Amino acid sequence: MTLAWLKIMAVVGQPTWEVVTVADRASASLESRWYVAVAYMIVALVAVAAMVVALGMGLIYGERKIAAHFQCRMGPMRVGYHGILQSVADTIKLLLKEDIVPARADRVLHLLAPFLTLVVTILILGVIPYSPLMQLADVSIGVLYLTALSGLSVLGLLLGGWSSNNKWSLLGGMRAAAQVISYEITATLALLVVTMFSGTLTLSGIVQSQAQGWWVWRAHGVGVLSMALFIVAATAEINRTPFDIPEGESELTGGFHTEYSGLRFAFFFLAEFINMFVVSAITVTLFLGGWMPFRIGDWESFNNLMGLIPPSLWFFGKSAVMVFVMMWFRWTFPRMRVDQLMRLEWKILLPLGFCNLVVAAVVILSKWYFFPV
Amino acid sequence: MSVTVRTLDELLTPPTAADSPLSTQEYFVNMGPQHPIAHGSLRIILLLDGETIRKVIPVPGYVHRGIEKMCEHMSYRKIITLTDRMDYLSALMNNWAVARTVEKAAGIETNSRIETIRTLMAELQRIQSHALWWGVLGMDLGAFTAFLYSFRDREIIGEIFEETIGARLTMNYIQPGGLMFDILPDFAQKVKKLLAYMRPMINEYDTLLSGNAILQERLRNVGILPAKDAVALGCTGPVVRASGVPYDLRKVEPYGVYDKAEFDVVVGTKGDCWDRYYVRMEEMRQSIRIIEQLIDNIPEGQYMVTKYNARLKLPKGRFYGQLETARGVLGVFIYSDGNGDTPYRMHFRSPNFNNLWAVTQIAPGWRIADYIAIQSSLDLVIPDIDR
Amino acid sequence: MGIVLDRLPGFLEPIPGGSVLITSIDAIINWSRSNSLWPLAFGTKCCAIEMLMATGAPHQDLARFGAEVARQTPRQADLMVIAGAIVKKMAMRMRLLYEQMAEPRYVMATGSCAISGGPFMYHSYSIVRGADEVVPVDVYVPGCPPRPEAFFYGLMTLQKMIRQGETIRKPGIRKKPVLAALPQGITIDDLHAQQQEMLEHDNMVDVEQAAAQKIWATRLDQWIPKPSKNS
Amino acid sequence: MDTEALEKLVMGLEAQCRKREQADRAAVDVPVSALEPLMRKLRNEDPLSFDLLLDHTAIDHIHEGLFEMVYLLYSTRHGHHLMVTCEIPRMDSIAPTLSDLWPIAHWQEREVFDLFGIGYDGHPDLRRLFLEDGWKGYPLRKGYTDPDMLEPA
Repeated sequence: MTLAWLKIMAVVGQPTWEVVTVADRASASLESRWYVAVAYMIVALVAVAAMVVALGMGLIYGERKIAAHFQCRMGPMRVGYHGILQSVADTIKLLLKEDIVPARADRVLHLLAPFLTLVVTILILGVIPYSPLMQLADVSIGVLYLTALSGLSVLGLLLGGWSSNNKWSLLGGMRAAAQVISYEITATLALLVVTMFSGTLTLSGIVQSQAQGWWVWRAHGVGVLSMALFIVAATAEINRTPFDIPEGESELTGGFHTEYSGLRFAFFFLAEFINMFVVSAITVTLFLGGWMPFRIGDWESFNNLMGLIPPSLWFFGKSAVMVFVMMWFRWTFPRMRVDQLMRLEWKILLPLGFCNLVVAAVVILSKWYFFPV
Repeated sequence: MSVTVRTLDELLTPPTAADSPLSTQEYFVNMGPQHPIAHGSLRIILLLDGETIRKVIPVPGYVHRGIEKMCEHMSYRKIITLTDRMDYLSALMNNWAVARTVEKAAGIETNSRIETIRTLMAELQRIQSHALWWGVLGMDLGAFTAFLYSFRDREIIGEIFEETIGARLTMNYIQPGGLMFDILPDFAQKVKKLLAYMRPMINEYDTLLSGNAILQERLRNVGILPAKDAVALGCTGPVVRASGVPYDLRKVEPYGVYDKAEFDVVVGTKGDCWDRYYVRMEEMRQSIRIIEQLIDNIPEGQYMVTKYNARLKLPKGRFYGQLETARGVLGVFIYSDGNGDTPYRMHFRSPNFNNLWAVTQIAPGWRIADYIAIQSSLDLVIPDIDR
Repeated sequence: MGIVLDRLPGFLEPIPGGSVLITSIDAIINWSRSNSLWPLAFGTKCCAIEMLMATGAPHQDLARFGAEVARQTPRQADLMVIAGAIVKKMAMRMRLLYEQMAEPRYVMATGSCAISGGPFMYHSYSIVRGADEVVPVDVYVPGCPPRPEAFFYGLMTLQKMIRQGETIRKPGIRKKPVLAALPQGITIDDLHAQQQEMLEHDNMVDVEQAAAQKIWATRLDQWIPKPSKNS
Repeated sequence: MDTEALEKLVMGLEAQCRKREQADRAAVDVPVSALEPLMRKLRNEDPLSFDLLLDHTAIDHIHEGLFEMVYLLYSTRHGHHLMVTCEIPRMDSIAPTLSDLWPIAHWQEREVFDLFGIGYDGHPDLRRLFLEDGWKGYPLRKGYTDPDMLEPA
């Protein structure tokens, strides 16, 4: 099986993106050699696990350094060169902390909660198209799969909050439930707009549909508004400032993960950062053209030049920009109050989402967007 | 005349189960001695119904070292060191309050150089204290960056204090009868450089936090304290001025050289958290105005009128002196029995002690997140409550 | 002792020639523990401003040591910085907080109030003279309030103690608590002894006269000529 | 209004109150029975209208065997100060509460009760303020001895 990538490089000009996922290769080789399929599965699992750990450490280190430079200080410097090994030290220390389960806590749910949040994140990581060749599985109901899973993550917070037998964490859990469930509607509406434009639910199909241009500027006003709606709703869904009321430090002393210590707290901590990457990856896939290089209509030489940069670099570059924007939010905005948060969702974002949906339908039917198909 | 003495545990008996199946049961929550909102050790017990507060029971005393008992064994010069540890964010003004009361009682006359330097130092400390309040308010409401910016500016003022006084926090600088050290020759030039740096910084504070829609929503008409209640609740300082009462000792009973400097008292209208926020931000600018007018012509003269270890003989009687610290009126009540320089009884009217009680009247009806905004807008320093 | 350690295979037990393996694992674990000390935000008095806030400020950045993640809950903190005086009413709650912290936990008593009651040593009915009467203290940082640089010196001393002292098999063992800012020779026991002796036998009020007899006083006089009376 | 005129006006309100010497401001002394009505007049009468109870504390005269309670009043409208003192015997020291006149008195009276042991009749919530509920004795009394208090002399 020659690498699709070489074939693409041979053809200069308008490269045709032929998407081959690990799942396709595994199923293709299933009949003749079953062990090759198993090998593909193991490679996929190891890849996701390594990605979670590497991304987690990288993002934690990145957040601490970026936050430090936002605040005119230096951030971790003494652990390794410029503090690079800081997350390694944190992780090993968290591994070896004493593991405390509160006395009258509901033991099973208390132990289950951190894994639930992390499992949901890993499931979403498996679907995202990093590049035409690096996609683990192209689920036919891609966008529906994403919204369903992001709804599941609230269970972990709720279980964690309720089961640690602590008033503060109960309050944190309740707030998390209210917030994540209500902000899912706006996120789903924003995703619906893109599926209407691209016509398919599969994520690679959506990325392919942005060959002429990314949805954010190709669908002019509607695209920009739905991207804005999605960023706000997604930040609320992963509990990052200005929506971090479930674990508002200064109010609830620790919110739902007050009673967690050591490795279990590390899972919550890791899940929060991987969620940040997941949300920016989804934004990039749907609005900023995934691994599709930046192209302007018929400027041949410009498009060829852009085509030279490998697609995975495009993807990770764009999501790095989105992650930076989320960190920027965290270190500038204060925290909202619970009822203001609810009012913002139900009275402002929801009507905006519905109007946006209707306008998108009109724009699509009358083909008022750039390069209508 | 019968007196019933109750204990805290009687108060904390959990209320009976909810009367109707639908209504939720109220429960007690401990914003205990170790809580991010209590910058120190103040325990606040909230009776909550869901997230709305029904009752607030403040329980101070976790930093009560019995300063007033210690004052009965120490001479006035030693008491000055204790006052630094009460409201450590306006340590100089605490020293000045005790020094001023003792000087008035003992009849010591200080010259204009001492008074000018005292006023300058007090105003510098007021800017430093309000800057810390602003940073901590930002941190409590979630904008952690504000905390770092405020400390970056506090350090610069701290350097000026360190050069002239030798200490960053517990100053022990203003003694009855003058000052411990004279100011350095380049003091005025350094302060001018600081003011040139600080004035745009306060505008930067505004752009970072004040203009933020989320902060405005969190602070506007939250925790309203009407003017009549503010005075009845004994609140003083920015808290009462935010409710519209122009009660500022620097104008009402001018001391030091405040009558020479021309500045205006910042008064709020509604008395909500936003007014308390706005009043303190404006007070920082007024303090800069005061310092600018005084910094150029610091009169010459001795910096210490009496000798250091001269015994201060106070006549028999009750003396009460007060001045405006960054948080309100600090009063020093001395009853001396006339022999020796240790007071028979010394009592501090602490501004935070009286401002704290307003929380029990403002907070019921609001939510936990509002309680955070209310308490950090009151700008409490806990060791000043417990003494 | 942590999920990982409970299930680690037996090679940590003393096997012949296994010392190199053990010490290398010790080194990594101690390195990671010393470089990620998350302080518990527990300040009672004015030291809180200097120790917890000013050290985290841009000028003296605690984040350089990886310790700026100040956890509010004792569960996730592993360094308890006692910043300020401990009062009888607070002592029991401080002990409770110490018990709630997860095991490899360290305590730093910063400020003379936390070391020995500080300015409130005499005539105060409600002060606890020294936090080491309530919780086992690892490092003392004297000063009232100590400068942020003194706090960093204490932190680095604690990091050195962690790197040298602790073995994962016997977590309880630690180096003797050392007074961060004093020269190597003097340890806390000498200070306690001197303090006890001064309280019980000498029981003196005239501090200058008492100071003049102390050994370090004589050395100071040689270096710094006594200022003339009327300067 | 200077101190003499103020004292004359206040003494006109209450028959039993006398001038308090040795004070640096207008000061009036009044027996316990007449304390509450005088305070009510001081707060509500128009020419005086002392609406701010600045401070309330007590002095323990152990030799004369009595507590002296000190109230410092201030009027934000007219800007004058007044000190009202009232002596009660040390043994059964009970005083009327002023918490319905000035709500802050509720809080200041609890502090004086906690440190002096003066009970307040009619106080809505008389509890110890700073010290633990089970603390024996009242620290600010002159004769108070505590095993933990280190006395250098």
